[in-house]
Amino acid sequence: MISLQEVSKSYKSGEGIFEAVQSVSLTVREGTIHGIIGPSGAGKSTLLRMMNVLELPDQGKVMVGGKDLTTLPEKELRLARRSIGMIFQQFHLLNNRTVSGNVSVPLELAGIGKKQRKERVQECLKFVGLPDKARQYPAMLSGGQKQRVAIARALAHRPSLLLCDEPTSSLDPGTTAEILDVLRHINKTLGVTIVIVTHEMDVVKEVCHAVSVVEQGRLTDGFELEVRPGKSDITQRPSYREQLLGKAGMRDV
Amino acid sequence: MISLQEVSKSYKSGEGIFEAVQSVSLTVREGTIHGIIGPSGAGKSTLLRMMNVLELPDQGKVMVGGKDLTTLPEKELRLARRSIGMIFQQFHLLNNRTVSGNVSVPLELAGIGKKQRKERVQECLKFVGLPDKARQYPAMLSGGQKQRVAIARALAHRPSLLLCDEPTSSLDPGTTAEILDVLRHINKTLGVTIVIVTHEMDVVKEVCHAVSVVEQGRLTDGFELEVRPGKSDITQRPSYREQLLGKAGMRDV
Amino acid sequence: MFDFSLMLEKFMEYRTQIAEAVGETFLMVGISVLAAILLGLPLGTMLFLTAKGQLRENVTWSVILNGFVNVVRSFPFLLLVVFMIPVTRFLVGTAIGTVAASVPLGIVSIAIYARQVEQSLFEVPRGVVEAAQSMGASKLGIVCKFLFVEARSGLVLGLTTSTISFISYSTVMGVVGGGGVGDFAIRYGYQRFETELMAAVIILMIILVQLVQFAGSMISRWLDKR
Amino acid sequence: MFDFSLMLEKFMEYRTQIAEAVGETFLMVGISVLAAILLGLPLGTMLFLTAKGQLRENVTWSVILNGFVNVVRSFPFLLLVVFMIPVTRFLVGTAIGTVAASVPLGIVSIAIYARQVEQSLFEVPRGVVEAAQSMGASKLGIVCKFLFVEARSGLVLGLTTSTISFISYSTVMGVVGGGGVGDFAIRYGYQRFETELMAAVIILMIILVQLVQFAGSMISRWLDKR
Amino acid sequence: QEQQGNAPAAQETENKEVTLKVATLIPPMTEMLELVKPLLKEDGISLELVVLSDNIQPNDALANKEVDANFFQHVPYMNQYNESKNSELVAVQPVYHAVYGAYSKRYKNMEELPEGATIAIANDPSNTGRSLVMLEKAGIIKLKEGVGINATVTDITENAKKFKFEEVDLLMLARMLDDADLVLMTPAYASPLGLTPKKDALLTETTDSAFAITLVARADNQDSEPIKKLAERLSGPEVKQFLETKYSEIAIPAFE
Ligand SMILES: Nc1ncnc2c1ncn2[C@@H]1O[C@H](COP(=O)(O)OP(=O)(O)OP(=O)(O)O)[C@@H](O)[C@H]1O
Ligand SMILES: Nc1ncnc2c1ncn2[C@@H]1O[C@H](COP(=O)(O)OP(=O)(O)OP(=O)(O)O)[C@@H](O)[C@H]1O
Ligand SMILES: [Mg+2]
Ligand SMILES: [Mg+2]
Repeated sequence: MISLQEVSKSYKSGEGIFEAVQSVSLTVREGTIHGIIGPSGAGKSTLLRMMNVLELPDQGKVMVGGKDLTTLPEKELRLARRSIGMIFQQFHLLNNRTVSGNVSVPLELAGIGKKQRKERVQECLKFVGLPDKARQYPAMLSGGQKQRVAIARALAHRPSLLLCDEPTSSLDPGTTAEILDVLRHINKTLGVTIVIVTHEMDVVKEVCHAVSVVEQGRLTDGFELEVRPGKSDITQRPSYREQLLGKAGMRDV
Repeated sequence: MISLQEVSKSYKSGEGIFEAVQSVSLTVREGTIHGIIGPSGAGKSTLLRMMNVLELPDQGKVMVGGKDLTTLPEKELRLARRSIGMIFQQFHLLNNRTVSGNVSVPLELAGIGKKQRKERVQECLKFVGLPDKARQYPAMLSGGQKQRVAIARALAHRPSLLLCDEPTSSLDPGTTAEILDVLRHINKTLGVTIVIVTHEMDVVKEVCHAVSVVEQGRLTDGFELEVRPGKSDITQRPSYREQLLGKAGMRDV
Repeated sequence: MFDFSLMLEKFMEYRTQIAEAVGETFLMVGISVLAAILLGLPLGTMLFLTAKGQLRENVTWSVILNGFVNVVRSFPFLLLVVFMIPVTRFLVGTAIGTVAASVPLGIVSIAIYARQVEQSLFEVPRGVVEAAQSMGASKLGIVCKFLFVEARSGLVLGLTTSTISFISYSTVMGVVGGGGVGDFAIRYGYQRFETELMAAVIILMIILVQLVQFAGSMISRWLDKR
Repeated sequence: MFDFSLMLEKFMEYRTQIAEAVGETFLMVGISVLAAILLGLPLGTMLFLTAKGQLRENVTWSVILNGFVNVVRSFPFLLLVVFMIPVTRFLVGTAIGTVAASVPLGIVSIAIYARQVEQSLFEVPRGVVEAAQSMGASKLGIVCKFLFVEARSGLVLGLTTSTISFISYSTVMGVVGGGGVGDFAIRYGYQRFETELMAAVIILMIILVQLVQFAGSMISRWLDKR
Repeated sequence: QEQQGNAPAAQETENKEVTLKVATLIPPMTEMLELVKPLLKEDGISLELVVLSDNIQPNDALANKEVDANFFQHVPYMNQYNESKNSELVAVQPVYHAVYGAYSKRYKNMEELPEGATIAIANDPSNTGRSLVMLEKAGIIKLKEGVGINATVTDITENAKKFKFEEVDLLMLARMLDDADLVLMTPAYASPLGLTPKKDALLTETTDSAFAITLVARADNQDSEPIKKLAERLSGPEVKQFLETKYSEIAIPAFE
């Protein structure tokens, strides 16, 4: 599905050139969930943003679905991007649109009719557990709720490739598990390829088929993981107390 | 140190009133690290923001260091806030100031001389592992780096109380461990009281002396935790591969 | 300072002329606001898009469009009115009267509002544009569905400030017989030394400007959900 | 359309007068820019701070300050100049000449820039103010160390646009003998039908405005690190 | 009227030279003042022109003693001002007649003007009045009894051919020839278009007109030496010669 070939990216700043990504080659197989992990500032986000050429690499090729996005004419690039969903690390929601307005945007761009749009928006908001916040504005949401709106927005137009930059960083374990279930579900039933940048090892263990490790702008490791049995049973999640103390609680405060 | 007494907060929105925090009473003992956990949208951030009355509760008292902040005159409130550091969930950095400029702001407000300021800024940036980004602007930083600048800024003026809203949400396990070490260190040696909102159970297990659980705007549980032995040995952290696969790796990709 | 009953008396005495002048002002300013929205908004958007580091960075167009705006704004307004007489005559058939006066006024309005638009768009966070691009939005889509949405409160405030400028500019349209409240105040009040009448008319203008500003601020605040 | 060599010739013929006019324009616009920064900036900041939902929300002051700005902007500029003659005479000892002309121009400048400042401050994200408050910053600290820092590129762009407005307003200061380039163009070029001279002077004004806009845009872009 | 730091009228300088400030508007007035400047120098008077671009301010400035005299208006206009502002401006010396004329691009004489034709006149009170009075004298319209120079368009009582009046700025009149059927203006504005009252006007003012452009001062300084000198120079042979050579068609000396 995706094949980065020797991509590099450097930034000029006052004190010289900073090489954020240095000739990384990476393949994401169609239909898999691929994790990208590594320390803070390693270049994970930069790498992910190259996969839909939001960040144009200084050199190297970005092959997605057989096309080199770096050389694609603008119009075709736009079309290609329509089938790629993206969840940004900082969400990038539209503050002047309601939650449902935000989720609806990619559908409007795809020219989908009002009624269908409304249905799909509701559906996506249900996926992320926010159907009751549909008419709120982002400023009224908690951090995790904003993140979930961003997820719903990325799912709305049924992309065939989903790029997620730390999609569960603001979510508690319970909500994280729910979101991961959604991702696993669309991956399994619809064959959506998913790339997840994350620093939560549990997330990687839970859903990823393969992992790439990025450190200081270089790809330092890459391996496959055993696929998990499937849907985790949310109803049986231990309580916070149990998670922290085991079955037997301690002194109360 | 902190004692919230029956605080409540509700928001008016188009569809009626939303009760974000409902008569929560909570005590944070001086010199402890106190965790606040709970699902997304539970009211954790709102609760934390009440502790320096950035969010004025609709009712209830906010006692910090023996004073009720809700009734303090503006000038005294300002002084009280000077000894409270805060790390925001969305960082709230100044985009038009460099990294060191950001960390320096609370020192400037406290009227500290230029030379001392410079030293302290360098020191704080070292704490969070960003000494080489001092002259960059926030827009040039990765998500985790921004978060670490926010942490450095909150530490700069040596607060006696530190309010942290998911301070490690964008950090990888290694960096998280480092930051937690810093927090543990200032807690132990300087006696700084720390409140941490988080959804990472590992963070709670690692540093918290006590935990409050918030769900749907209510305090649903609260308990103490056994204190950990201390500084984790970072140099011996397992590699990403080991964390995910155990000592023996699997097929490479 | 002023005798209010005398002011009222004068006002009543001249009420038909004042009503006519108010109508002229509304016509001139109305046309200008329309021109600002229909042409100033796109022009300002183009100024923004073609600027350095923006979506459609293009030095040539940037220079041309900036040039146009700067040239219009450089002209002493009176001379612009004169320079434009042939254009005005071509467009509306005559160079005298309220409608004719609206032509140069409209041109200035376009230039003034375009700058405000440009400035408001510069305030939109970059992330918004990135989100738009990641969804494969066309340039037009980015502008309409993202930039305008996020900048809307600024766009409205800018239009408010601009409209008040248009009212201010319209007061000198007496030179080509444009009329209007400001011209009325100058001609009847100032030149004929009817101080009370002038004061009354100026109070009318103050009310008008207050209303515009108040409405603009309200709408802007209401549109701002950030 | 124009004969450039003739223009140049005329320009050279009148160069001392033109130089003098340029000096007058610089003086008037310079004083206005100074007034805008020294008084318009604080006024605009107060407009922002006292507005609904802001840091120093205060209906009374908000109404008073908005009232002042709106009243100044409501006056047909010519009448403002006339109205202010006693004030001008009190401040600078005379009501005629370039320095005297700077007084009403300065007042209008303050009002115009205040609105731009208000608008720019509205664009600063709320989180910035929250961060400032959490650090126990005083109101003045919030304004100087946070709001102005984050709004600075907008403040500069606003000052640029305003300065060009001041240049434009200065062209009518001939009424009280203010002189300046615009007045020169009107007087010599328009009234005496020295079309080439007028064109030459207008080109001078265009260059001046272009320079102001270019410098303003550059500085603004350079200050913008978002 | 309160005076604050007001420059005293004719100021004595060190070398006994007197500065005389005179407010004025446009050529040929400015040119005539420039012409007498060196002449006054010989009399020990330094003439300073204060060029304004509005026809109230020169009188305001004179009344407020910011200038010592002005030179831009005719006596009826001055009287209008005095009446309204209770000031004591006085005519010192009439200098030249500028004969108002009615010009047209489309028609050769008044009879050709069709019904409903547009007539452009100046929009400032004195010139509006002057234009209307001129039309009344020519029998084209009738005005309300006794309004005279104060006439406005609303004072027209009879308008047989239903002419439409458009009031535009003085400065705009010349440009209105293309738009209006008839334009009434002074020679100062007509001459740049190559139009002179004698040759081209369909209608002119009667020459005994009271509208001679006059040097005006205040009651308190009209008899001062410098003002007298200025009046003398403005009605001197140099000015006469200047008018006759450069403005023969449009400005007729109003002195012997
Ligand atoms: N201005 C507001 N208007 C309306 N509702 C609000 C507003 N601010 C917060 N809320 C609501 O209050 C609730 C609590 O928000 P809060 O930010 O405290 O959650 P949180 O526990 O920090 O969640 P997260 O872990 O996702 O950050 C949310 O459901 C949110 O929608
Ligand atoms: N515009 C820029 N100018 C200069 N340096 C930049 C710029 N953008 C990114 N960088 C640098 O590139 C490096 C990689 O950034 P990136 O955002 O890809 O990191 P990351 O792996 O996503 O980190 P995190 O986990 O903290 O989000 C960082 O060190 C950052 O400072
Ligand atoms: Mg990142
Ligand atoms: Mg939160």
